[in-house]
Amino acid sequence: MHFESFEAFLQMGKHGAYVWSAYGISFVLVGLNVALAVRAQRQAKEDVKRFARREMADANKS
Amino acid sequence: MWQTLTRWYHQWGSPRYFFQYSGVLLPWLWPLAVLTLVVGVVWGLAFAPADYQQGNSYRIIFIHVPAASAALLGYIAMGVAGLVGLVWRMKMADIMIKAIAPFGAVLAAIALITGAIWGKPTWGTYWVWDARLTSMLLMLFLYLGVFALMNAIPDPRQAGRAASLLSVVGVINVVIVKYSVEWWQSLHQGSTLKVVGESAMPSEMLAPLLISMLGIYLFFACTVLMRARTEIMVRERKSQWLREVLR
Amino acid sequence: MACYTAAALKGTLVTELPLLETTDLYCERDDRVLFSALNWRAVDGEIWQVAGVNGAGKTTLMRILAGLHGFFDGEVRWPRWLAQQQDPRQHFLYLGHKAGLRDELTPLENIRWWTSLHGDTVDDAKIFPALACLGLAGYETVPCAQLSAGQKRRVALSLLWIMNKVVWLLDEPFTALDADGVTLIENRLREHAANGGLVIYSSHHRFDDAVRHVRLALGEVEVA
Amino acid sequence: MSFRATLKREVVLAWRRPAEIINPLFFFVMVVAMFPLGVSPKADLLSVIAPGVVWVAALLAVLLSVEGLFRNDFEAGALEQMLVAPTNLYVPCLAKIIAHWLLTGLPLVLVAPLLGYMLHLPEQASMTLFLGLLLGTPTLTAIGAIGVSLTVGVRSGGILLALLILPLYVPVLVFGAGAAAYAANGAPVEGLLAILAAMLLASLTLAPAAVAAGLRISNGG
Repeated sequence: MHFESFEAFLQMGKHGAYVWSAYGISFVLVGLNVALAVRAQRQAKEDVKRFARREMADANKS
Repeated sequence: MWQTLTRWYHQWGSPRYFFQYSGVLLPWLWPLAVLTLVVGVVWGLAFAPADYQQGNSYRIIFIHVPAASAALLGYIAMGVAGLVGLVWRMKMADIMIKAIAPFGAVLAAIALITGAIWGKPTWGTYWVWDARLTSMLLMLFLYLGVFALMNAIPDPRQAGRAASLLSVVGVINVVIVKYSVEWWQSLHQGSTLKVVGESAMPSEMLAPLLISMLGIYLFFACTVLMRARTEIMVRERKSQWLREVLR
Repeated sequence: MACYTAAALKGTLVTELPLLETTDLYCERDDRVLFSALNWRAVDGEIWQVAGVNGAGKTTLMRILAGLHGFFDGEVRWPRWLAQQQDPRQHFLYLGHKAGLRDELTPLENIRWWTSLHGDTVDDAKIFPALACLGLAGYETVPCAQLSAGQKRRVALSLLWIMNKVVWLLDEPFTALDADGVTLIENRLREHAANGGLVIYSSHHRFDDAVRHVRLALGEVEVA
Repeated sequence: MSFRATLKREVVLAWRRPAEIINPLFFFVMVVAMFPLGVSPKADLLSVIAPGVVWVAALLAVLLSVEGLFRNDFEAGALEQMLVAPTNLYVPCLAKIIAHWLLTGLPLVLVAPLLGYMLHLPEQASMTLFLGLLLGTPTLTAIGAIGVSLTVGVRSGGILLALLILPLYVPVLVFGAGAAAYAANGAPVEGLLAILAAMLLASLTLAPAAVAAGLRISNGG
């Protein structure tokens, strides 16, 4: 471990703000992106199922 | 060798095969990607030695360089997918472009933002018209261009093909843009302080960098596979095989 | 259903081959199936009408035949030219939904440009009688902006007299035409079919019982 | 054959609608005239930014004028005739690009030295500015035509076109304005003009193929 203590690790010798803000923003952006992708996937899966149900309903009706 | 390649090409070219096998692959790939990325970043942040010139601010490199190289690789991959899509009219190629573009744009934005933040302690200002930052900015614009075109065209297949052509044209230009920006920089400022020469890095810094790069590539691959599956579900939602697989 | 591929065609006499053959043609547009399993074979000397309610996909089918629209499943093949390794588009004459005239140009300039696209130089000696036959004598050098919709359609249709192409793909040829304009075009279509041409037109108007039709009814297809 | 006919047709079309030639020219002059008002009228400052200002203005003028390249043909249905024709689509596309440059790009190039003079551009640089634009504007038209072929069917084409094409204009701008700046300092510019010429040849040979593919795609192909 390069730093003596956890505080030193956070401070990173007066560069802490820059390092952590850079990583923070990157993490937020990546997280947002993955979350959107997961939501889109779930939505698409719902669509397929809904479409199948609707088709089943039409089939029984006719 | 050539048979396996063409067999692979035809297998992975069909949405159905792609969907099933990516389904098998993803549960393994996600933990591996996250693990590699975390190891690389934590190693770089906590255990790598400080830089004698810049102190600890150089640690941003462990996210800046991987993001920048992944964004570039993503764009080149889109160009290749575009070419395949146009020349052999392969369905999966358009889907891949739609899958790569979002995360590629995010990575380009990350590279830009982290580069700017890193510039503050090093050069004293957030934005310097440095060759690498400028070409990353243009890379972001190229990504946004592909995005804007895909959303502007209603029909998904036509949008996919238009994006393919734009990616191919864009890839040819990305190389020219890079060199012209490099030359432009030497015209106006002479060579600025090289932020950190990759090759000149001591091994304790290079190791975490390579691992976090691998982590970002794996992470990129996972999101691409996931988005491609989503796009397949959208396009093939009426097909029978999809219902069996999802039941 | 014999499926024609270049290899299989080696033996057969070229003239016996059909001009057009589609094998289970399927097309959908924003989630609606326009037509599916369309198996259609057309030989020379026939007139085909593509019929169907509005939005049934008539124009899309015409554009698929002309090679403009590429998003469909199934096969569209022109076996005769496939056997002779020719580009079928050399034998097409396609008139689209819109007249295709630029208003700033005169009929003469428009026609000259169209014919140049097909590579054959057509001298005025062929253009003027065609326009005269369509009742456009004297309008040859008037900018199309000053022509009525019917006259513009006639300028476009003048290609039927000027160009000699085997396959005619006409999308709604009778729109904006008056009564004698319609009969004029009907006779021309019959004449073309009589000497071995193939006419495929999309319209609600069926002018002859000898005309065969492809009816698109929101998914189902009837070929008679 | 269709090359000459398309070229002649474009010239006649432009002759019948002179606005298409004059508007980009007015736009070009007006944009350049904005800079002394916006920045400062002092000669020493203006002469430094002159090459860049003239080039950016020319670039925007070409971008705006190229937008209408296929729009009228698309709306009239004439574009379909081009797509259906058996002759290779490459040829009419090349003809349209060249005709469009002759009608809108060339006037810009002829006016540029005058505008350079207005911005106190040093004397020895105006010839390089002229040559640079002479080599650069056709490249800009060709690259712009690729973007237009993709957005011809789209309603909000203008802004979208700029978003697609401006990043691709950067190399031409960098070397063009760079050449004029070099010349202003008396440095040799042959190398830079050679690069511009190379870009011109590359874009004139490759762009029509991309434009043809783009037109087929945006017409449902």
